[in-house]
Amino acid sequence: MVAYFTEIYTGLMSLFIGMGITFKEFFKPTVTVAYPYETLTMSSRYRGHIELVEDEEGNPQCVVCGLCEKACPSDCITLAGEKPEGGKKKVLTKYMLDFTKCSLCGSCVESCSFGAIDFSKEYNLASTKKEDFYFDLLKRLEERKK
Amino acid sequence: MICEKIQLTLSSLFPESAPLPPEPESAGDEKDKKAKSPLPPRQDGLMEREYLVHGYHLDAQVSPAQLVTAVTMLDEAEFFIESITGVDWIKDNQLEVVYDFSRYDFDLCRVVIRTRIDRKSPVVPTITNIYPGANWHERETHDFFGIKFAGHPHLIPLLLPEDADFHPLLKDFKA
Amino acid sequence: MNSPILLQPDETFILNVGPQHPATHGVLRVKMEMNGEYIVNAETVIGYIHRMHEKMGELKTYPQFLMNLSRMDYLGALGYSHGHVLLVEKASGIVVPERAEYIRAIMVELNRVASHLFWFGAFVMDLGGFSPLMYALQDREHILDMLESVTGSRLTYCYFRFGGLCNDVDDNFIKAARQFIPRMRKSMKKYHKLVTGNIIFRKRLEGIAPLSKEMCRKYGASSAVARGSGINFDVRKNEPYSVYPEFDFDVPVYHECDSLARYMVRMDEIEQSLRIVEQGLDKLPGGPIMPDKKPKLIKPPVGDYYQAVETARGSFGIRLVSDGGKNPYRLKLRSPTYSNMHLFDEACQGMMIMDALAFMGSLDLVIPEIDR
Amino acid sequence: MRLTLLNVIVAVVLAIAFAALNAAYLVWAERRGAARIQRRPGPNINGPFGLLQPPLDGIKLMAKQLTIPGGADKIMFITAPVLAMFPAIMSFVTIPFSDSIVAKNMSVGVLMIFAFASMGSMSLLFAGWSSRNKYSMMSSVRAVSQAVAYEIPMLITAITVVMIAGSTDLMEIVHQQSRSFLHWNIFPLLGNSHNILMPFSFLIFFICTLAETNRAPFDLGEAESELVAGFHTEYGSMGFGLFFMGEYANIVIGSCMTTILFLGGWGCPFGLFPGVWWFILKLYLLIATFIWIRWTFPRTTIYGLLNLSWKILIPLSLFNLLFTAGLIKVF
Repeated sequence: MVAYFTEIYTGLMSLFIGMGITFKEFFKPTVTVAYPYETLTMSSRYRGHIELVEDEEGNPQCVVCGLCEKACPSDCITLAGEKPEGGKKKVLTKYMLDFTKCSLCGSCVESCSFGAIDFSKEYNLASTKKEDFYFDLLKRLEERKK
Repeated sequence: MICEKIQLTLSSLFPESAPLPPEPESAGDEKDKKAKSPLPPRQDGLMEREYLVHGYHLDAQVSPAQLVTAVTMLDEAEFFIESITGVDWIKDNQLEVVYDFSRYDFDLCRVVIRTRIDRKSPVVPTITNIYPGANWHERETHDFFGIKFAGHPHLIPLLLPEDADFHPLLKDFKA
Repeated sequence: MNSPILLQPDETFILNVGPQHPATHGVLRVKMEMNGEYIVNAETVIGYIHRMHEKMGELKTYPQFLMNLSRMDYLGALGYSHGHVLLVEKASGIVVPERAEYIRAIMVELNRVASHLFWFGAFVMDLGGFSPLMYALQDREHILDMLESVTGSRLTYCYFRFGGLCNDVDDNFIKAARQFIPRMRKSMKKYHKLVTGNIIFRKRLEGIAPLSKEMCRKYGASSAVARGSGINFDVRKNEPYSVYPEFDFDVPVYHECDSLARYMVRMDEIEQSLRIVEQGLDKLPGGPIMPDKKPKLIKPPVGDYYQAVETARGSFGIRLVSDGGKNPYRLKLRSPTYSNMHLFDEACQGMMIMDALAFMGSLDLVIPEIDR
Repeated sequence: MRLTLLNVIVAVVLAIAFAALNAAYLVWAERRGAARIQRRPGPNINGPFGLLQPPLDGIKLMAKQLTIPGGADKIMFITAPVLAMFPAIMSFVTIPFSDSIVAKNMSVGVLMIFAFASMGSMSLLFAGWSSRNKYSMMSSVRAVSQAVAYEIPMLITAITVVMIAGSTDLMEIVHQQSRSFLHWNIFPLLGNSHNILMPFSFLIFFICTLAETNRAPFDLGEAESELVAGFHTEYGSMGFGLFFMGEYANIVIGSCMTTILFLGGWGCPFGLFPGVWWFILKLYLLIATFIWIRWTFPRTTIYGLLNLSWKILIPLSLFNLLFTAGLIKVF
């Protein structure tokens, strides 16, 4: 009989303690960010899709060695380059990123010994079309230059 | 302690042969030579392994007929089943079933039981009646390698679709 | 509840729980043969999110497979990566700098706390309480912020490398982690008051779904499922790897064998993980995070290697059969919840459906990790 | 007040309007309250403070197609949501909000409200049974056993109050408590009974109200993590909307009853600003508690629920009934 009433008592008390906690939480400020009205800045190491890095003159630093292409686990990267007449170094003519397959592992960035690619901070990537995720990074670079 | 004990018990399965010498560890320069002349398939027998290198202590290759006996020995010594998997040795025309066992207590001893079967008719006895937990592992191995576990109560595809008739982890599988 | 009921086989019906069901946390399906509210028989059907990671492991080179491990278990991703890098380092004899190992341990433990927090919230939500999930997610968010500041991603990290890490931690991280620990401890007190002490919660879990030691052994259960059944088994203690022997922490073991014991184990584990993080931050040595000498191409010598690690969900084993090439010959991933989930079919017989689903929650399932 | 046709129509229209408005804005309140408890903002986009959310939700629900699952019992399937709403609205007719605001006061008001309240479980049974869905069926079976279990202690507690007041007339019950707030039935010392157990009676009645209205932690009929959505799994469109509104209307009725039976109706403490707002204030405080409880506790089990009723609530309320009867005899 005593156990019966103790259980009722302790049970009720535990319920009131729980309600006390939610009551306190009720008056605390909200912690959420009202996306898309407010946005947070991404941390400096945030890994978005890759982006070509330009040198001082605004040309891609890429030397078309193709290491990133090989390092990629999912074959997202296709690049091509050609030697301009009279030039010593290869010049990048095409750099395609198939972002539909990319899993943002960063193998490409690590494999690059010339610092020619880097992660972007872009995360607002939503589209209803698959084609929107085939990025022409060279074109993006030129657009950025403007 | 338990390792020696179980080694003794397991070695009773191989009365005629002395314990195999540990496989020569391939050093860097030997590697190329080995790749050219593949070793013959491993013979049945018990082997002690360097734990720090391989991650387990005992490695026993038994014949499919001995499998249930060997697993019963481990069950009696209170080992728990870690996993079952297969390896396709296509060059030897053999399939290998690998059983991992370990212990809950601090008497660390990892035991690997393997058995090799012909690729054409891959049948091994089931151990589900000893370890009910082997059920899914065996089904999974059946999915991936097509190895039949004789006496398994419910050998239908588990991870693959219900109507799957392919075995993706076989080396000659082409998607 | 567990009273023997007269089972009339001709009066049962099949209830299909899943693949889309709120309690199955993903695409798990359980075919339950029911007699009223009681389960007569259950058959778990998995494989709805099977991705054949093992074949991918065979087709990709060692470094290319790194990121797959974090896709296995999206809540405790770093633990799985840890197993993978340890295995390949062991096989190919790469020595990891001490600092890297410490950072790995800190990260894995933080990730474990995050995973347990999510489990805690989801588990209470399975039982019908929604607010604890939100509180747990708030705390988890701090961990994810910290991990993001170091690794660059919030969920599917690709942080560990063979031989070390891809990024070093900075002072901001250390400061944030130090601030986080007392905050988390305060939150734990709140959770215990709000949830653990709650009579409804206790009544739902006490004595439900007892799992005997023998059953755990026969199924190869690990993590809280084993430790809630009185088995003192934690790979970090039983089979020390990495720098875990340097840390002073306990393995919580409960002998009640019921769902509440499994819950208590995980809640206590959060505290133990915090202790490890604390000690790791104190002891964190300086030095490089990648070894000076590292083979350019990872080609482990011919052989058969096994590595077990304690992830948030239990003993994760990874077996590598190498033929000396740049791809693994065979890569087997032994996922802990695969074994834990397997228990469910047998253990839930005779249970009521709501207890069975609470029991399922206490197993801490992550379906992609079962299906691989 | 003479009962004329016009009176009845006005009363019913007002009752429907009150119930619908309450249902709509209680959803908003619940969502906002839950969000605050969980430290989120809640619906705040549509209109100021998200106040336009409920009408927009209503429009969305009405615009949807009402689907009837194949093989379902059509008549029962369509009747069920109506049955969920109908008794709640009927109950409003006899609830006295103040001295003058009552559609039709009846001398058997308590009985009428409980009679209508027990019809609520009929709608759950109809919905679950006719949906041809195993989850719905299990849910309806649960709902009925729950209703049976909780109506008993609820009625016993109500009878205790009726004994103290000596009347089943809701007006009369409130008048009995109207002298000062120490005369309210929840407070033991003054008033008719001097019964020190009345706070427990209040608690029992409150718990039973929670269970009767299928609110958390007793929302076993809905049990979204087990039975998907329980009895209304197969309902979409306004069918679901009616169930939703019915649930909130029932909460309002339950809180009204608690206010009238235990908290002195529109009676005010210390004679401050007497009027209908006291009733409204008490009513919404109780509803806030409903919401607060829902977002704090996990759900009980079906056997835990039945154990609570048969092993704790029924014996205690029976004891209280006898105790009160003794006290009334003595004083």
